[in-house]
Amino acid sequence: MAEAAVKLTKKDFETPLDVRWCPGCGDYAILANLQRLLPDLGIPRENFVFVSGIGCSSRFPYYMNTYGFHTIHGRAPSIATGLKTSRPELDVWVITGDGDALSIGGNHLIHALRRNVDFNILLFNNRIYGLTKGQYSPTSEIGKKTKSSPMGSVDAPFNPIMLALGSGGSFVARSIDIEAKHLQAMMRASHGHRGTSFIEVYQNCPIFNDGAFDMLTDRKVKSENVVALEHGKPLVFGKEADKGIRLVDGKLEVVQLGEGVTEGDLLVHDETNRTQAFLLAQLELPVPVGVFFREERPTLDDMMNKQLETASSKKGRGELKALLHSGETWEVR
Amino acid sequence: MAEAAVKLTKKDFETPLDVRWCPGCGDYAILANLQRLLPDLGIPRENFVFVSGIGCSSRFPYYMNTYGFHTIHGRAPSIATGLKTSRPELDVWVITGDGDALSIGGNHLIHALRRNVDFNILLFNNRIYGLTKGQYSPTSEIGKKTKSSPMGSVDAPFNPIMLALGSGGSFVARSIDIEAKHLQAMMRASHGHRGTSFIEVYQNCPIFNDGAFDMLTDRKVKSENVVALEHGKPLVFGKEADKGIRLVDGKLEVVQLGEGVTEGDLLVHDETNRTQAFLLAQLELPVPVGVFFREERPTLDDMMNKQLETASSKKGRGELKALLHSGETWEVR
Amino acid sequence: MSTQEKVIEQLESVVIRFAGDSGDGMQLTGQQFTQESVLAGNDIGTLPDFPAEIRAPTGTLAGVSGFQLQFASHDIYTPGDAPDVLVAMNPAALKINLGDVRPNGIIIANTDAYTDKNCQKAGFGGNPLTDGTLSSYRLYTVDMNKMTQAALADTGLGPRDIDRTKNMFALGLVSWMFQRPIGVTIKQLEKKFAAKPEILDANIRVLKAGYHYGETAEIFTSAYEVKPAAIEPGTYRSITGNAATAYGFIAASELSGLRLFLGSYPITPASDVLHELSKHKNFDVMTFQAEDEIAAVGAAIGAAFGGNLAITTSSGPGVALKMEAISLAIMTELPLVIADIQRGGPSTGLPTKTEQADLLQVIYGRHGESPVPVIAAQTPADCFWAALEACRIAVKYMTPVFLLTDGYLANGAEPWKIPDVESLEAFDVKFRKEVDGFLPYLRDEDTLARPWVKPGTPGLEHRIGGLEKEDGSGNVSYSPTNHEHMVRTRAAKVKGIQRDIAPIEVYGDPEGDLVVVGWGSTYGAIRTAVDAARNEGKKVSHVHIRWMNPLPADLGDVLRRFKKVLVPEMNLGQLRMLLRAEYLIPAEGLNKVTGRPFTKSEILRGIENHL
Amino acid sequence: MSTQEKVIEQLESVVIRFAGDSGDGMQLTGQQFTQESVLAGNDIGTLPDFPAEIRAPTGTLAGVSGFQLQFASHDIYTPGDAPDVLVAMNPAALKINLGDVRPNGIIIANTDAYTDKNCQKAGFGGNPLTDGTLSSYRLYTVDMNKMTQAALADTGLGPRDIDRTKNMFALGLVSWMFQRPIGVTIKQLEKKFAAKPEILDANIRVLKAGYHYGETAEIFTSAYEVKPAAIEPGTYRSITGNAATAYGFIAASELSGLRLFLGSYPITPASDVLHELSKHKNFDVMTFQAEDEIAAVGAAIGAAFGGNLAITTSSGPGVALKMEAISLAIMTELPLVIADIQRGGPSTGLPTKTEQADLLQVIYGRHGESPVPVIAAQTPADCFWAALEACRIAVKYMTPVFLLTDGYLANGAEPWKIPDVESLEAFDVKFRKEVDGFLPYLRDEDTLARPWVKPGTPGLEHRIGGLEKEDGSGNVSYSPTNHEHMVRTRAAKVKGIQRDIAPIEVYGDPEGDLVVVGWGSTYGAIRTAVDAARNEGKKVSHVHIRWMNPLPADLGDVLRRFKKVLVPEMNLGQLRMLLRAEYLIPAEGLNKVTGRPFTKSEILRGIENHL
Ligand SMILES: Cc1ncc(C[n+]2csc(CCOP(=O)(O)OP(=O)(O)O)c2C)c(N)n1
Ligand SMILES: Cc1ncc(C[n+]2csc(CCOP(=O)(O)OP(=O)(O)O)c2C)c(N)n1
Ligand code: SF4
Ligand code: SF4
Ligand SMILES: [Mg+2]
Ligand SMILES: [Mg+2]
Repeated sequence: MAEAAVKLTKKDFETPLDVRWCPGCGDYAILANLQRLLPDLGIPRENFVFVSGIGCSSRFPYYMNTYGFHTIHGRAPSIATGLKTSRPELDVWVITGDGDALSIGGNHLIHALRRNVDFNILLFNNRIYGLTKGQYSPTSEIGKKTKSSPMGSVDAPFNPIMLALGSGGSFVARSIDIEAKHLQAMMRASHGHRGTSFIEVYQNCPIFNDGAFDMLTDRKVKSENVVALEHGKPLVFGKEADKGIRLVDGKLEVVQLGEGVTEGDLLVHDETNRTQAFLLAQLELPVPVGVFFREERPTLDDMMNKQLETASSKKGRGELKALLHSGETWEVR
Repeated sequence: MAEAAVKLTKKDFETPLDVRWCPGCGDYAILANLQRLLPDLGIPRENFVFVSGIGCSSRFPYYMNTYGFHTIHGRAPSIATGLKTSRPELDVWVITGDGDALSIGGNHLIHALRRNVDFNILLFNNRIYGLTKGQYSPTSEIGKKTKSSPMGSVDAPFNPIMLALGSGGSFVARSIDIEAKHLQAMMRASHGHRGTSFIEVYQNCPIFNDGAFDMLTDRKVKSENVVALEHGKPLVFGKEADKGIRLVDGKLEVVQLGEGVTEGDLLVHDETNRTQAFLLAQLELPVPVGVFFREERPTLDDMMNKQLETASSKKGRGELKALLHSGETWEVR
Repeated sequence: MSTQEKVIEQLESVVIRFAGDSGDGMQLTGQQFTQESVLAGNDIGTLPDFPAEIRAPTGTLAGVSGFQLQFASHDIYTPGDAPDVLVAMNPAALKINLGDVRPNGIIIANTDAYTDKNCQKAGFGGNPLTDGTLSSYRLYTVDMNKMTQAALADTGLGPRDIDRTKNMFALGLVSWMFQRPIGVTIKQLEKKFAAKPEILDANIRVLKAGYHYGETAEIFTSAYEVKPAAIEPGTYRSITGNAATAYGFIAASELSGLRLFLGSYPITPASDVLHELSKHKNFDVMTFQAEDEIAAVGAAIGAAFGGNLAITTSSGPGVALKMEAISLAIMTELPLVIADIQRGGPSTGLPTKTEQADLLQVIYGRHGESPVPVIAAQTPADCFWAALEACRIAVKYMTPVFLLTDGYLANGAEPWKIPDVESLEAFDVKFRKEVDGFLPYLRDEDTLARPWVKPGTPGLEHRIGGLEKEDGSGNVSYSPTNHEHMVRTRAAKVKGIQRDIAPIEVYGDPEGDLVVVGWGSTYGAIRTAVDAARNEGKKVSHVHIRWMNPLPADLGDVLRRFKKVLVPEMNLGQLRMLLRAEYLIPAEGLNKVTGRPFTKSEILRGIENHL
Repeated sequence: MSTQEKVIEQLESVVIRFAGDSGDGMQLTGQQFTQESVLAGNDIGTLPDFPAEIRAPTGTLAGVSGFQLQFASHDIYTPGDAPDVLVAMNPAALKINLGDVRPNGIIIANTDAYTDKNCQKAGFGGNPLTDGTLSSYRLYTVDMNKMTQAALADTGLGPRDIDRTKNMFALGLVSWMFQRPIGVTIKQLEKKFAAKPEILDANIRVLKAGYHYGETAEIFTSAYEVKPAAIEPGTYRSITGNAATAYGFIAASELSGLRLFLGSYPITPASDVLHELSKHKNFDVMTFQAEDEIAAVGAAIGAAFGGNLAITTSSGPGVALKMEAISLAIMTELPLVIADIQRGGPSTGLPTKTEQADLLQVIYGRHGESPVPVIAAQTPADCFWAALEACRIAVKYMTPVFLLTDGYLANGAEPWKIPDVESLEAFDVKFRKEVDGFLPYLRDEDTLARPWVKPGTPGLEHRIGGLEKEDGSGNVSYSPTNHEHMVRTRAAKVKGIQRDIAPIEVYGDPEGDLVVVGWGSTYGAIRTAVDAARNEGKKVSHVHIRWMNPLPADLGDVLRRFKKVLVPEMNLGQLRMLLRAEYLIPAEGLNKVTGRPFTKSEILRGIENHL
């Protein structure tokens, strides 16, 4: 990518509009982290486009001083597909929520993932419909009591990472709203990946689902509950880095290091292995964050554009006159 | 399930209408197999309902002398969900195609799978849109030349088994149109499963995608190209049952038996292991058929109906008068 | 210190608007005040108005939430026009609402919130409380924050909790002003905070502090009292349109003996119908929150095929998505009710504002000739009756039916005389069971309805679907003559519903200079305005249409008895278009598309302009 | 053995229909015969009619495929009414088509296919060729199977391959009957079977066998000749509506310098536009086959935002699904063309039959006030011009535009005088680049269009979306007055397109007893019928509307000059409704909803009934 002429700063990516999320909403942190990252990417500001659906999270583009499109519920991946394939030089980001991406937009999400269009999807997962004031979402746990499920939800939730892997996703990661460093690293990695990159970001909604991720963010306990995936490194976690994850008979097992178990016995993360990523995605405690899986494969935008070039170079640039005269013609005098 | 009063036969499930598929279409075989199986299931004929979308495959209900609903493109799982949850005593089957289920209907499919509604989905995968006369589908291979992809398709296909596993599917299987015995066994197993069962059936479309599965059906070569998954059994295949599949470092490997390798070294199929199923789904040759994965978990229809019972038993059956008078009321005299 | 006496003035009706930050609890305050007024025996009309954002930044214009209420000693039909009283909890609330307040109206401001920063955020140059901005109003400034803090000084509560109770101060104060009984509010608080006794205590203390402040402070020169309205005897409750819609569906289920099945996907302002119905599982009500609107209507169609009373609820954008599936219900002639709680469009538009611009969408918004009957509710409580009626027609004629309400009805409330449950007519639902002579599309001679068969019925196995059907057999048919026959039959079936529509009741004289024709939620404003015009001796009548499709059989004749026809609508003239096409009468429009309901005076002005 | 002489009769026009099993190759036969007729210099009109099933069982009614063609020595506008000649390859084909054949018409039957079993399958009691069923027709029976077999006896081809060539026998025979040159067919066969010389050889042999059989056999008493039509000089080709639509879009792309982007999901009868455009990647045409219709229009909207000429194509059910997204294009004021190739509805309906019943759906089928201009093509070749015009307006006014065609136009063909590419007007597309004074919703004073900005343009970063926009700034706005202003502005913008609509050309006198008003594909039938009526001295004129929304500014005046207005439509009266509402004129309808186009005589009868 071309180097931006002028060095940009976070401020360049802020809009004059008031940010309209509830106080304490995790969306603020995600926004700030991305605004911090973008100047670093060396892309001219005018080449960024943020496309979103509908939801609290989908208000995001209004606060990002780039090109932006706040579209309709669930359809951001489709709109981004049209944009990116026809304008491959743009740097396209899709911002979406668990309702927007996994409920009404589920089909477009899985199709984007299989087609591998080169854009970055950030799914803000607060496990609730925020904007419509608190109904359960496809990531809400069974039994959750909400306005539309007063006796508890009976819908088994999706695991977004498993769904993305099953759809053929070529970059699948997870992070947490307020883990600034980790989140920025994930965003940077996603941006570096050619193809559809998918990051599930756990996001707290203090109004309708407060504390959903407390276990993973509370300083006192989080290191016991989160394991960071790093390619080529063994799966170690715990405040004292004293626990790890081992693979036994194809199943994951949490072990205490030291009691006859060493790091060498632990599972080493291999982000090129889709099946292992799928296994890790099923781990409930500790919760893995990081890049589960990454693979290089052709992108839709590349392939579409290459076909256009090939067609022109093989058949010659089309000429309207010749087209209209193609097939049998005859003269009337 | 209650025993049917009169013993039914295949004939009872045939309709007087002419079957309107092209000569040689794989759909005939699937229909016949199911018509053969149904009388065996001990369900009164009037309790079967076949719900389909749109496509050649979706014409199926017209030829099945039960209740049937030929709905609209992609929506059969939604319609079946409303039917089954509200009428749990019915025996509901969803008949769909690779376009119907995976293209326009992808979202409803993955949501049915996660919710685990107790019906059976048969996906007729001919890797083409048949009814609309031959465009590539979400299971067509990259490079496929069709009417809408004269230079070859650039869409990476879904692997329907992986998608179903990633969606949380509780019964995921694969079979082949003309493998009568295997197909019937799969249908029977799917019927026996409580929850959403999903069978991908490879189906030949002689008109628009002839021979797509020849390698798997041609008597001369098929045993070299297909491996049947059976729970608890090692993965053996080949005409002489002389080949097998081994798990090495988390990856699958085809081996020749005998040369120092015995059946004991082979991977034993474990249909309760979702990750292993996911790994097998990625196997390209030989192609696995059979039940990849099966798990018992609560069904949506059960849970919804139980909540209704609980509500009535806890609060008492609702009374309209009391409802209308709930909250503050006052008298005007 | 002053010696002014408290005077109790008698008023006929008062319009009051509470406005503040979304975090200020204005909706709750308004609803509580409504409860109090209802118990005081007044007739009421309400209009909540909240921002599209969950919680916009404090103090901004976007974050202002409002609740307007009219209460009166006579029948009223609307939340009123220009407020007589505006409670403005902060500068942004003042900025947004000031233009609406009637000249010389009362403004009650929470001084503490009028900091320089807040005034600036709201776009005021200076402090409007002191810079003369409000010189033509009666301004009462009250240090609500400080007084709330004082009232709770000894409780040990944290500043955030304290701040959260200041709406109770405002409520107490206004309750005193209008002599409302605060007992009902205290009872309500006791329920709400049962688990948190300190918070309960704090709220009650502050409520009383506000009330007592009004009584004792010197700034208010008079208290006002609105006498109870003379309304029909009976047991009353207050009800919002969305609750009434939900109750109407439950009533239909009880009266038909059919299990109610709702397939829905949340959307403002329709979600509350889903929420309400989800609570009533002990009525055997099944609610299914689907992954999208298409799945929601799909599930409902599946349930209808299964023999349930199937409904689906949404608002404009969601209804647009359902249309293809509704067309399937038309072809398969299954009963289904689709409720469209209209909001401001197009696209995402103004999700929390009201509008009537989906009328043509629901009548014409499908491919092919695909007729659907449409009924529109006209007041919050009428949503009950309209929902009930929609279900009755759906089942009787085996057809999908649209129910139209809107954001104004959905969130607005009115006192409702609770109907006598025994007096509600049961509907007659027959599932076909006889095998002899059965054909899936053999029609009832009167209604043209086809038989409804529950899957599971022995001997009646059959198949339906979206391809054109042969009449009678229901087999797929490509026959040209059959298609023409079926297209016309489906149209005739819907047209035939006219026989179920009561003759039009003209309000006012059956002929005259002008008839004002409305539909839906404009009912109250039109009725009040027509009343006013008639009081001035004008020859004006009011016709309000309930069935939008088919239109009532006698409508053309009724309208032709007037010299002029005026059609007020919250759109650009959708009903007007239908009337002109159907009756070739030069109906004129009075159109308002601001996301807010008509006021009486806007309609009155319209009437005057057309006389 | 007979001594009858072959007589060459001169005819003005002939209507011929080929009908047989879907496996019999009737579409190909019809198309080839069309090519031949076109080369013979005749004007032509075609109507293919194939079954919804890919391939229904052989010999069944459901499996019958037909192709009708009219060729004439004068201008014609339709494929004709009642066939003069029916080629019935089997009893089912005879059964289905017999009712249409004109009295005393010619029937050519392939005797070999009239077995007892086949006759029974088709629902005949006995053998219609022998039992007197056809006594009022001129029947020619030909043993096509046998003669085909005989022609290929020495080739060693298998029976299936032989059977597949029998359509060439029929084609050869009919080509002789009407003195068509078979050279073009041979050329075509050479292309098609280049890789299979034995098959090529067989086809040519059988074709010639058919031709020679006509020439030599005794059963035909005369051959017919239709002289070349006197049409405008120029270079001609034959073109179907779908191909013309695709070419129109490519032309728009070339003339505007905008890359063409199609987002589409296959559906009958629209898929061929996708297929055609997919072939022309060397025109930089990007085609994206989406996962569904919503994604298809979504991708197109994304491409429009990116500065491409974005289109999406579908038919009724698919268009219904696109509406919510189209509403976004309205709110964001992006150019987009949506082609609706109409088919029989509602629901899945009659996918392979034609209808005009989506007019109201495309005008009104969205939530909120969401105006979209609509243009309708009137002949197959006119699809080119209509597609081009739709693109021009979309870009000029920054608005989505609907293009309506239908199954009849889509699959029908006509000779088209190929336009001179140099004479086509380029359109003037300006992307905003200047930073100074830029606002996303600052409008052009004339057109009210907002600026189009390509993402990637430095300094013009901005955000758009589906919430109501503040005029000018494009910021989200909940202001009531802004909303009203924007609703009216969007309506005014669409209405303003009237200035681009040419004054109406009345065919016939500008005043009279009756004006027949049509739109879309009824053009040919109406024009022919009006011609006939005028020849009989009737005071009838024809007005054909092209822009359905907004309607032409002068339309009301034009119509009011006639005593009566008659509106033939392949629906229940959708344009009629619009005309009545807009002009308060008592327009009457002539409605046909059989899935088939009007015939001239149906319209003529309608005219006579209304005079
Ligand atoms: C077609 C349509 N259906 C429904 C809605 C209502 N709606 C808006 S946002 C939303 C869910 C948002 O949930 P999520 O994506 O998780 O976003 P969050 O607000 O939690 O960030 C819904 C149901 C809509 N705007 N449009
Ligand atoms: C809403 C809608 N969009 C598109 C279509 C056209 N259509 C009918 S079937 C089909 C694809 C069928 O493919 P598949 O499900 O694989 O079925 P097959 O015919 O191959 O068995 C399409 C695109 C339709 N009927 N309805
Ligand atoms: S409702 Fe929840 S997700 Fe939405 S802005 Fe508020 S805190 Fe954030
Ligand atoms: S087109 Fe293919 S899938 Fe469809 S009926 Fe024919 S052979 Fe079967
Ligand atoms: Mg969410
Ligand atoms: Mg298929």
